[in-house]
Amino acid sequence: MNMEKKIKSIFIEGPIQPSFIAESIQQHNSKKEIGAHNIFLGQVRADEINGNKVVAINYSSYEAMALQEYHEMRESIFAEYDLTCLHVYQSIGKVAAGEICLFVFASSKHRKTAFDACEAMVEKIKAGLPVWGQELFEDDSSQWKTNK
Amino acid sequence: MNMEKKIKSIFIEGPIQPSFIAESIQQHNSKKEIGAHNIFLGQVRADEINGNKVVAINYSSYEAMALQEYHEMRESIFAEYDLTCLHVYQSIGKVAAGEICLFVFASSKHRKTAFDACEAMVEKIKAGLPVWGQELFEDDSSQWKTNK
Amino acid sequence: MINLVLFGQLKETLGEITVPRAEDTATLIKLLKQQYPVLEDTSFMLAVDKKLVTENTPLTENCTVALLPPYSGG
Amino acid sequence: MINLVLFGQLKETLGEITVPRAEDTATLIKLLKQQYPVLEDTSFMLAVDKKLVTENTPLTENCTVALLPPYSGG
Repeated sequence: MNMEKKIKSIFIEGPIQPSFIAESIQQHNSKKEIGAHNIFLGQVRADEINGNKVVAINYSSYEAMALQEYHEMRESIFAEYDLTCLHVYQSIGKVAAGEICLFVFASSKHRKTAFDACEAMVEKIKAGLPVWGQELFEDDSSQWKTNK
Repeated sequence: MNMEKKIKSIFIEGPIQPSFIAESIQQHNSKKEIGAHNIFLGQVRADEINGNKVVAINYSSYEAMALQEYHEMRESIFAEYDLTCLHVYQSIGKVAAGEICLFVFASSKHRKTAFDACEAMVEKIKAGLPVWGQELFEDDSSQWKTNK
Repeated sequence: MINLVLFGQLKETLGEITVPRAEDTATLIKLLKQQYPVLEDTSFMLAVDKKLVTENTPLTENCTVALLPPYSGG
Repeated sequence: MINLVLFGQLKETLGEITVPRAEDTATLIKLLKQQYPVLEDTSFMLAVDKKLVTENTPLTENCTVALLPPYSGG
């Protein structure tokens, strides 16, 4: 038996489509021990900085390292929370304002676990995933985003 | 000007389809001040009670009262949290194990607000919405569900 | 006349019921429990005209009283 | 030889860079800061072979050092 678990990529080129989210939900239909899903979606905001509006964010990552870090985050969440499933998708490349750039999906028997695990995973991702977002403005200038 | 706000129904006949959730997400594409969505989905569990498996839940409600209560819950959540949007859908009628019966969707500028408001709304719904679920078993018996 | 509506397990258990005349909710519940002793063993809340009431409440002509078993939505 | 990879604003600012020889991360960073003074004003973390390092770490032949500006994913 092959004990080594393949680390699935979490990166999606461009925006995360609502139809992809729907398929992801649909796939949990056969897991009948699940009672609660919690989904977090990050959406690119058209922030205005000194009168200049963000039109898109261009994401890049150190992907090989990110997948290792993601795997560790995932293990620690499963160790702490009684989850059935946990899925994460992060956009790479250009995502326009109003589009989805992050999709975190936690499923459990009970709602409290799903909420807590999803929020904990989002915090881990924001703090520990080597991903960089460059905000592109309507006047073609840009600046590097900082997470709070 | 008509100041009376029409209370939109929150009830959906049968299971909530993933495609409906996708459309709901898609509609927020134009609200570019949103940075974070949090979605809660309740899924019917195939619980086993004395060797008898739940195959579906049949939901009923005191709809006219439920809409009033929902309206008050919504107002109190908007008073407490800086939300852009809040949507709730509850199934009425039969929902099979593995299908979605509750959909709560909170959107805000920042993630913490979206998470907190969504969870608070789910708790209010579980405690205060006049809805009853009758668990239907594989042997055609049934029992009335109780919320924890 | 008082309109009485039942939900969930109470609707299933009692079905159609005869509504006694009563001036307030306390009297109504007392009479209903005499008529339908199963109500003694059942936990329920009351709504008058779609508003939850927890204290004794006067009943007016044509008002609607709802007997609500514990909620179990979502 | 050490492989050096840059990300985010550091990649944009520095582009292709000449990698000095160094036995450990402290020496490498010291030499890089002499070569590229902009690094003095920039906050970044270090990874050696895809692992974050916070203390001085020996560098081996063909290892990969990454200069990582503060993350801003999601």
